[in-house]
Amino acid sequence: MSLPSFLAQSLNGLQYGLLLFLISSGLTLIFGVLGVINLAHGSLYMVGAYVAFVVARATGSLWLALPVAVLSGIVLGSLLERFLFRFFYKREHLDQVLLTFALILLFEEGRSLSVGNDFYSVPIPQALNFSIPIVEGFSYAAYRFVVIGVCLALAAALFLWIERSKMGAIIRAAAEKPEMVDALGIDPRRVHLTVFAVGTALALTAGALNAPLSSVYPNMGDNLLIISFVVVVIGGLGSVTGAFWSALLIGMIDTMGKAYAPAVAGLAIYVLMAGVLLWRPSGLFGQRA
Amino acid sequence: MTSDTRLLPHSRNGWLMLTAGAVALAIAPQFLPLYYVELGTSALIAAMLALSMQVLVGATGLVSLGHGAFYGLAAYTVYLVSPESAAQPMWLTLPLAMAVAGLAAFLVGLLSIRTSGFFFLMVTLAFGQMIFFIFHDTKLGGGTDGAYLGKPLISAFGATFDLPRRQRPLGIYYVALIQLMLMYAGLALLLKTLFGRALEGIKVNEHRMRAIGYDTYTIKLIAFTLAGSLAGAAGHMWALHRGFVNPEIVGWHQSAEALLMILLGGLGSLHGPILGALALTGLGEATQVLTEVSKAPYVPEKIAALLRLLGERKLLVEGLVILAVVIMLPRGLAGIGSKRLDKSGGGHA
Amino acid sequence: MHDPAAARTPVLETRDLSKNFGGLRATRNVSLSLHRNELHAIIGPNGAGKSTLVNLLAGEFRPSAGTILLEGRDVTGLTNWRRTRAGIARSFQRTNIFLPLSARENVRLAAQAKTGTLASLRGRAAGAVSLVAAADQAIERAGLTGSRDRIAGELSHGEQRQLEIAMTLATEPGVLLLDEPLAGMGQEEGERIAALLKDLSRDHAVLLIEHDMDFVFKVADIMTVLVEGAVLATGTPQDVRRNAAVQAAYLGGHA
Amino acid sequence: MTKSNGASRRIILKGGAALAAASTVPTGWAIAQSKPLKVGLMLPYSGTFAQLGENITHAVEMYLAEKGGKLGGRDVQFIKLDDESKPDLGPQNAERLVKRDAVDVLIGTVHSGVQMGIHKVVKESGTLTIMPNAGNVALTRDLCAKNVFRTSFSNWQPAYAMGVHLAKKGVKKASWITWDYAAGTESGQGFKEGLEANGGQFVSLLTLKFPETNFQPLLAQIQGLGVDAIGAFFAGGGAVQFVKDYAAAGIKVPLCGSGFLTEGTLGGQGAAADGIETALHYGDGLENAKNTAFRAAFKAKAGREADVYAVQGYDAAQLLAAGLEAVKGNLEDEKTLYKAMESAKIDSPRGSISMSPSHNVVQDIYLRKVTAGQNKVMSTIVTQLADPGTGCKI
Repeated sequence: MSLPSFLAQSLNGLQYGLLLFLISSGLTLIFGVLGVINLAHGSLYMVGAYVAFVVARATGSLWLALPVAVLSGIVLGSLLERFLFRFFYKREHLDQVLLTFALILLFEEGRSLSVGNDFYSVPIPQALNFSIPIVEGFSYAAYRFVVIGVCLALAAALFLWIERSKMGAIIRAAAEKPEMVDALGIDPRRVHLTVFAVGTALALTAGALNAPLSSVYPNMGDNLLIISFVVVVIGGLGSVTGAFWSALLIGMIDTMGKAYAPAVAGLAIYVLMAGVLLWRPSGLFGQRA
Repeated sequence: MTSDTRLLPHSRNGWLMLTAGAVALAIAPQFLPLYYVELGTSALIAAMLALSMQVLVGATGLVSLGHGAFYGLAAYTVYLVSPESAAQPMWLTLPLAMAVAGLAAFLVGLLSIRTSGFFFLMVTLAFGQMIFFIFHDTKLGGGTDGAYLGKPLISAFGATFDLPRRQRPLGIYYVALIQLMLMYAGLALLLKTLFGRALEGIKVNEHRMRAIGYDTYTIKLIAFTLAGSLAGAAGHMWALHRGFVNPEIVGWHQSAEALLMILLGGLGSLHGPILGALALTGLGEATQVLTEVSKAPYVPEKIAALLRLLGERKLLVEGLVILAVVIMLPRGLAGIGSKRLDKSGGGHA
Repeated sequence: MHDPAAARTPVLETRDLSKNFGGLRATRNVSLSLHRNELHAIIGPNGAGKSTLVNLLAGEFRPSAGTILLEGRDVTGLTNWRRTRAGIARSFQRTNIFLPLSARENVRLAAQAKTGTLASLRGRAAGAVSLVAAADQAIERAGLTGSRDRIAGELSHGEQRQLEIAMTLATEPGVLLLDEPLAGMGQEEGERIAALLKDLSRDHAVLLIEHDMDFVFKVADIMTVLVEGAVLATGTPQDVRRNAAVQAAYLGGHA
Repeated sequence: MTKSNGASRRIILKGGAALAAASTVPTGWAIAQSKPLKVGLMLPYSGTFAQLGENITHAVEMYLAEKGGKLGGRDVQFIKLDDESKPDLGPQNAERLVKRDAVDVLIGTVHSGVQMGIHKVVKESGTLTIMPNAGNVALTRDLCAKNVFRTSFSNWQPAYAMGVHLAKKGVKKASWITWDYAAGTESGQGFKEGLEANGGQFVSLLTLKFPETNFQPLLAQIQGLGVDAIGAFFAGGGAVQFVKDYAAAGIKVPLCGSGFLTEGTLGGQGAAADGIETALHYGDGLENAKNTAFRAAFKAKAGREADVYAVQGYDAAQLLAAGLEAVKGNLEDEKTLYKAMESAKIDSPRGSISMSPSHNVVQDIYLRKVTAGQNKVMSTIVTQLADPGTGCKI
């Protein structure tokens, strides 16, 4: 292992970790505040990627695709919350599992009916279609730096919102004690709607942002769903800070594993999760078990 | 008296219906083409897996996503001891598969039962995926494409039960059916013991169980191990039925599917998972029927187009059915027809 | 009144028991003795660490320092269910019962706990006549016989509190830890519970946590005042009532 | 960017000719003759491999039409089944065709895990089966069966030829990069054998989990390997992504691979694929009369250009026809049937092909180079290359 290649791998790990953060922060918020285990979160990521693809194909501009994905996320999240999830908060967790499982199937079929089953690549915007050499014999696509930048900016905005706004205070309280939402004098329905919409928008944004790097294909959210749950669990349910550090940790471990110990790379994150949970049963930043 | 568990039928009529169902399953193959018999065997195996999972989900309140791994592990155990060239007798492979699955469940349980709720779900998922990677990423079990094995011989007490080639699927069907019935009966007896009551107590309020002096860790570990070895019986049956193992049968999707069957069938009864398994298998077949129906001459073109669409879209139908069940039948399929009970479910007092 | 004779061995004793949560010292060097045939009440303002103390005694929390002795045996390291089997039973401040089960089934489960995990695999629930008898006895003592076949979730609040006590009794404990058994009860129900507690203290060591001062002074044999996790005073109700420190810190109006 | 053809996704029965209503009561062999031959097409019609399944289907139907709707004198009825590329459903789907629909012949499939399930079922039932794509080597090696044939390739074949080509060109050291699944590692093995047999050195096998597309951790290592060339096996969308990422990473080591790396993916790969050398049994600009006619006919039927999958499907139908004609449609005469198929010399759009003793296709492997958006055939690396077929006993 040489130092330059290690640096290059670290950059890979960082970028992957930040992407995981965008997905898992929404997951952890929705779980923390609404108590819903949303298995369809990976499908939301998939929807975001396809939105980017469809918009970019129609208009030729990925720059337009990103805001469209964010808006679609807010709208989709609000609709789902208002007309479906709202009626399931008081139901058992397992009913929510069943509901969101059904949603996975419906999202996938909807995607198949409307866009088809083929693998599509999404072109990187022309202005960014170049590479920056970072070490001898290995360059980094400029767009990847953009992804890193946007992810960091979104993370910062999310932290500000949660740490500084009144809604954020409620969200933090609710992540520790869900009963708190009712006690803090804001219409809980508004809190639920907002959190669900934001979480959904984050997932769609992640999908759209990553589409030029991952391409779009059926069931593309499946793998990320599981790994995002791992991130959420290691970070601690409901903790956005926890999700951030745990996403970076997983991104690094997964990347380094693939690079330097491919035989055990698949196992590494699961071993890590089992280890963390046996050591700290409520995750690294978790408040409740 | 209130000593009967609520997972079993509460009335004589309930038991009668259950018996009628068992009889129907027993005689059905006599009237069905061979292919449907084999499909039936698949459904019975799925039912065994779901039933074994009900020990955790419905009886103890433990939701595991690693359960399918024990099922797959058992099938791979059969592969390892019963190669294609040298099939072994079932009296050897079945106990062995169950023992290996049970042992694995015991070890996984030792560590994971310390956690609870969603964390338990994730830890069991992690351990299940570790088992998956053993078979997916190493040469131990034939790698990603899977491998063939010698279907265990149906034999006991020195006598081998063999049928002419065409009849063999029938024999396998009955082996699966008998195992499913034994599993149901055994679990019914278990639930009627004091231990069964303790499981129910844990499901309802584990914290209180500890406070009144129950060693809930050991109780849950026993249930987890037992469920794992029963899943092993189901996995063994898959190997016996298919003669083929593939890493997919170890993956977490198996657990998710079994959970789906339980939820569809109903959490509140021991026979719910069996209903769920049969329904879900039937659903896959039903979509094919839709395609057939759409071709009938008297069907209006618009309806035919809709039927064709649904017939081609198995997952769409599955998704819509599940959505309908979760919205309209909060107690699962097993809840249909039984009197509406209040949330406390005290109909048997 | 009754004198806590130092000569008798306490049923339950704590020595310098402390519990820290992060920087918060919830329990500080608490030394207590509980005796059979004695109702020992713990009083103190909100946040004085009363519930923490019960949780320490019941094995719910692990103490940061100090020891707990049951009949002279060190039980500090035992987990909650082992303590219950050893003879320390507790009720909860917030009702904690098996809501979907009948009252009788709740108590029967408690009576069954002693059977042991492996033995329970052999015993048919329907045939466990002795457990049902034990349960009915506890229910009777808690005064709940009339409602024993009703679903716990449908009982009135007062009945649920009685059920809590019946469940603790069914584990056949030597020590009863009762965490605010009166919480949310009316006057009349309170009277009934007072009589019950008196009755229970005849054959158990009872530790009672209660907010209602009138009630406490009526039923307690011994009182301990906790303030900020530490023992401010211990003694008979009269002693405590006269204690200047207690008056200054807490009792005020009751003097 | 590939384009889907939505309309062709339907799974419907399309008989070569309408089932003649039985007016008389024929007996014995005559019944078999008057009944149409049922051919099951178990292929992916949904999911990632849907287009491969469609192209194979088009080609099979096209050949039948050329033959006037009859093979070996019998009408043909197709029964299509979407296998969804799900290996755990493989055995059940195969049984659906073999047992419920009682097909006489099964053509399928694309995914090698699913093929394992089919193989298990047809080995037991004895149903004549032709593999139009899946390349797992074991099926024509130690797991081979007398009733199972393959008209596509074994994973070993193209990669072996690539290894041969590199070594002959003077490459000393090379590594292989692929998904960690059977097709990937088997092709890696072929590459290694081809390279080492001609004096090259195989350095390492780099893998990532199928079907992940986060190639960055692998790409960042390549410079440190000290190799003269990198060979790769990826297919479909993964191949598009890999080639683009490889180019974006600015790696100086030249990339080559098994032909699937640039097959049907050039539209998505664009300039990133320029100059990549691959080895495959088919390519663009292959000049023979058969190929020209085939491509024109395929375009007319399917509305898009033919590809290697279409060729493989077309040859599956040709091989079936060779067998059926020898027995005049009577599948009961297995001995003659298999003998005819084993010894068939088929004029394929890819050149002439035949069957190896283990029932795998014997074919020329071409060197292709990506030039102006095409996989231009440059030369033949190995003529009539046969898979070793190790361990096969038929």
